[in-house]
Amino acid sequence: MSLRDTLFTQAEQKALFDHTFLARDRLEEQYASLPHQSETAAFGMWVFLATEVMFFGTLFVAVGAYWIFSPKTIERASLELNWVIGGINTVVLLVSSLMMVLAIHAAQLNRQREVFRYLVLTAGLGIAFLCFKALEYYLDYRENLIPGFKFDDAEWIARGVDASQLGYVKMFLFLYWTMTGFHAIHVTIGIGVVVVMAVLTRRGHFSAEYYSPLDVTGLYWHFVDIVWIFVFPTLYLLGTHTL
Amino acid sequence: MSSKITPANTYIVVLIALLVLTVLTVGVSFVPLQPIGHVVAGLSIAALKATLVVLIFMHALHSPRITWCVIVASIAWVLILFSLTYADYLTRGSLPQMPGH
Amino acid sequence: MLDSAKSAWFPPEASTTAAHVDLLLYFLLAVCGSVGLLVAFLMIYFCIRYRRRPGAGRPARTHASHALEWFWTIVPFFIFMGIFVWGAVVYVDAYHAPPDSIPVYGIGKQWMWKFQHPEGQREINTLHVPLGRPVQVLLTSEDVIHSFFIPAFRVHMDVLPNRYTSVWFEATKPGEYHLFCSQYCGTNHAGMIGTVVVMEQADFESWLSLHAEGSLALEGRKVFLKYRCISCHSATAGARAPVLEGLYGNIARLNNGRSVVADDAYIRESILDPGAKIAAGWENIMPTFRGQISEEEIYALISYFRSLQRGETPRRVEEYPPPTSTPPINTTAPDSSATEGKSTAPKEP
Amino acid sequence: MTIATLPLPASQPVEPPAEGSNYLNVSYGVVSWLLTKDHKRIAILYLISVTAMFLLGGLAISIVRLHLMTPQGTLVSADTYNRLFTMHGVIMVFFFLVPVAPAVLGNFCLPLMIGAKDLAFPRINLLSWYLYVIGGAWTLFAMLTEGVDTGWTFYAPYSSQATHYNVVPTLIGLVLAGFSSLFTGLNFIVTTHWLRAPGLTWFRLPIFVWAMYATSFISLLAVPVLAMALILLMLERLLHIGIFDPALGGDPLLFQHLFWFYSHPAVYIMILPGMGIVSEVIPCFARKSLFGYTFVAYSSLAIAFLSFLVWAHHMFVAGITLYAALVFSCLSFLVAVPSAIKVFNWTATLYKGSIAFETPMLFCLGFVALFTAGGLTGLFLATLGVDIHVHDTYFVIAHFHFIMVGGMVMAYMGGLHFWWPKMTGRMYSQWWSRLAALIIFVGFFLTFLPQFIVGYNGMPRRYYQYVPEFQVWNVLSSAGASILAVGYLLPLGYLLYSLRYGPRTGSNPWGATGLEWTTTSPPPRDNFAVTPIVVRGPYEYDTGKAQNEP
Repeated sequence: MSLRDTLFTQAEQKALFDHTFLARDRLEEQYASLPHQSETAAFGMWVFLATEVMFFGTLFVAVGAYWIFSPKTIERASLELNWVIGGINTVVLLVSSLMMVLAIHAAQLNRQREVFRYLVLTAGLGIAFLCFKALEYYLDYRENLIPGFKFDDAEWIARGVDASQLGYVKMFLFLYWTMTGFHAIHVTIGIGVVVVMAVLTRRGHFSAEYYSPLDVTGLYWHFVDIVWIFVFPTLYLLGTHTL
Repeated sequence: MSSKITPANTYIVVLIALLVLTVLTVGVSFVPLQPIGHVVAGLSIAALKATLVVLIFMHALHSPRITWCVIVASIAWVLILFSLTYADYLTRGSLPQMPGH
Repeated sequence: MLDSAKSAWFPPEASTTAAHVDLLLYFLLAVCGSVGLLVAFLMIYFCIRYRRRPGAGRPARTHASHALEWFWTIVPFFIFMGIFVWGAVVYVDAYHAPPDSIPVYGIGKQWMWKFQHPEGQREINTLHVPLGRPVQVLLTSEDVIHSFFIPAFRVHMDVLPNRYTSVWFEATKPGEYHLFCSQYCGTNHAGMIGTVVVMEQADFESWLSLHAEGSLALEGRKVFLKYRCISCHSATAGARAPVLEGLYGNIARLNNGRSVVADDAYIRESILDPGAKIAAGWENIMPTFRGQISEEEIYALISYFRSLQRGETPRRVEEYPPPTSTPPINTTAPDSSATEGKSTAPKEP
Repeated sequence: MTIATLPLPASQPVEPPAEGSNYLNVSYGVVSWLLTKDHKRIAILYLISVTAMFLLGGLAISIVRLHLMTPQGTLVSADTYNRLFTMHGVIMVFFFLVPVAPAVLGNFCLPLMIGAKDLAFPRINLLSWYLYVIGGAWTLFAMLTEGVDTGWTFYAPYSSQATHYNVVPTLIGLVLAGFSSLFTGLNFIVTTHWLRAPGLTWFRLPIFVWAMYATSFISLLAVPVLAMALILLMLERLLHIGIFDPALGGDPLLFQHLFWFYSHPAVYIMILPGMGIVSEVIPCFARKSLFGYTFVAYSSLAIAFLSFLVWAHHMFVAGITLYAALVFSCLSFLVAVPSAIKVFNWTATLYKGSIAFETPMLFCLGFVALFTAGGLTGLFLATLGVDIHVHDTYFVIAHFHFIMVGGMVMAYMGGLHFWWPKMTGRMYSQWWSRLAALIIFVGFFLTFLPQFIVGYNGMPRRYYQYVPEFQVWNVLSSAGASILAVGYLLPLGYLLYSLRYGPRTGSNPWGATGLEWTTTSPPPRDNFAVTPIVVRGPYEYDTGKAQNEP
């Protein structure tokens, strides 16, 4: 018996839950109908994603600017990133996107158990992504790829980077951390929302007529995937790899 | 929310295409190219993948026209940010900083 | 008493650029003033003529005419494009220093201006310039962004750390003028002001020779020896780096097949970021001098390379004492003399 | 939409069923305000917080102007002066000018104007206010403990390395405030698209709604870039690794590019709502339909679009290349065209009207005059050849104060006086309010005209001391500022007085068209008892068929 169950009765829990931010199963007063509300919500998410495009776009502009200044150095720095884990993570996120879209597909067909299962898979793959990311960060730490904390100028000079160009290496790595860091934050938020959606599904909040929160969550999840689709070549694949 | 339901098989086919493109983009990174070649190849394949995700997974194909406007606007504005910032960077050093130039 | 106190309405017009800027300003004042007055007049006239009178009925509808709308869309557009072109012409002119400009080397730091003249004069917060000769001030900063602003000359340029920017002007009136820092740079930003002294040519010449200990180029030669540049950039056979004679202002070919003009920024970059652009036919073996060499010393080196002609590279014996006489300074554009030197002397400092 | 079930026609004012119940008295208590989802109450919350910020920013600049009475500047120390003008700039730009019109007037009027019961996402609307308040608290904390001395532009590397003041908390506050305006914009865009009343087609929308739409559009696409730039700056300052400081190998111009990518469009975030307000008020008091409605509507969108293409005109002498400067100057002139269209159309609206000089009209006529002056001087700055002289001088200060204070604050005042009876159900003193409009207009000219002259004479901005020949203009400017201060304090008095003692007004004191005037004053919680159906354009003043003529 969990702490929550000792504190609140089932009815109280239900009442509390219905007042939470995400439990919007009712029609709000400003809308004419449920489809109207759903379409508006989806449009709102699209507009929000447009702002996210600009948010991440800024980081890509910065990478591009320094690539223009010193393409060879940035290329050399890119080769040191762990493209294998980056590639695995690309696959993980793509598959999780499929799971998400299958969850919505199931919702459209009113197969609530399937919805739940696919949402759990989505969240699970998201967590797998974060685990791989953590592993990659750990390896980066071991390989002295953290400018300002664990970074060895001599190593890079030995790799053929001119001492005067080390600034570009550090800036590229700084942008790598910022970019993947912000992306990981987005994934974490996404996992949280997907888990909430799974719980709501379990509680029978959705139907074939109304699954707008699922739809909106899906848009967000796919967007996070798209960001990674661009992050991957921009950070990991700038140079010529050799086996 | 689209009223039209896409068959689940479509999604699986799209995923396979996305995975193939991922393998392709990694493969290209083993081909010795100029720096610009890697950038162009990587970003083109990424754009292709993103298009698939937006159109099929995000149901943009069956979305109202106004959603398309949002998509186009966000792409256009990122391009504005890029092109006009690089209008400065790409022309750096093109004029010598000395008398007579 | 400063000259600029003469008129409270307009600053003194003391350079050739100032005349161009002011002419453009008068034009803009005339155009914008008449449009502004027209709008103001119409608004006041309408407000009086069509004020609400007691018992008046509802006004009749005025149908907007598309022709009128297009008229006041397209006419301003063409006027604006005209202003743009004129402004661009003035700007481009202010951007390109004439070939015979005298170089002055300026450094901004919190919160002072430092200047070096090719003849060796150094000044702080004062800048002496001759009348009627174009002067190009090369600018860089030792800390944050500053901005070099002489209102009487209508010139203005941000001064950036780790980079060169430049302004040029030709003074037309002797006198003393303000030099301001106009980009906020910290506590004493408002105190980072100086004086520009415009002197007659003869006075300027005598001022130049007044306190100078030796030319900037000579000092650059000392720097060149001090940092052992000569051990690689020597004129002997088997040198490990290109000889730098006749380099300044000419085309330098690079090992990536491109070529650049060897200007001030290129020389500075080659000292601090030697790997960025490597002269054709040479290896990238030069260490960076970032953090070791000061901006003043780089200026001295630039001045030295500017004056360095064929056969003037010191001998490689490092104990060889520098000559006591000042090497000749080539203040005109080093163009025709170096055509043959160019092919044999691509550079890498 | 449930069009078929609604009674036709709905052009008559519909009284709510429970007489006297409105959004103000529907519930009481602090919690009912702090947890409200009602867009009208959130607008009032914004009104209070924005006014507080305005007074703080005004206080800072009062000390600055007092200090500048003498060339030696002995009132406060150099560091204090630098922190004061930064406080003025940061607060006025990010916590007053950007949110004021959308968050106060837009929040209140937009749903009313389009016949909606609320915004699309009321919770996100409340979240916006909380973000604003928390962001404001961070910034005030930074300002009131050590202060910040970077200027509101935060140029690297000064802000990232050199200064030893409280930059990071300020930046956190600004990022939060940025997201506040982003979410407001998101709400407005979605609401305008999806919650319009039946029959309210795009070309029946009031220009204020068009302006809000364009403003929101800019917020949405520009704020994220600023947020990311400021976050990168913050990281650089905290970790001493980053991408802007030349000492680390970075390019300080990259920060300027990203900063102005937001901050130039932000100028239009500030001024577009003002243009919208004026387009409401002038037709109402001239009893004419707005001249060239479609041109004015499209010009709002054109401004929103073009405002993104011109940012580097703030950087003509910052070290961008000649080519970039030419491109940006040319584009900068383009954005002047739609602004000119608007001015000409407002003037033409007066033609053959029946003009009454009520307070909102006085403010808005003042707006047109000052905005025209500000806009025309903007041409000087877009002109490359003149900008190389006046860049970063008081000429620039005067120019953008003409646009933002002369333009936006005048328009905001006009809008506040126009909709005050709707918001509170009370009317303020006409005599005092007209006096305030006059004082602000005169005080404004006296404050900022001398700054054009002293700017062209070469006085740089952000100088705590200056050369003696500039003194006469600075004294004039400071004198004008004291008049301006009186003008801004007056409304605080008579508007607050009107809350208790002002006469009650009917639903439509100005005889205005527009859906917001068809409901009671103050409006009921759900805005309209019955969803209105729109059958006409927004400004049918002159055809005898106004939607709601008393």
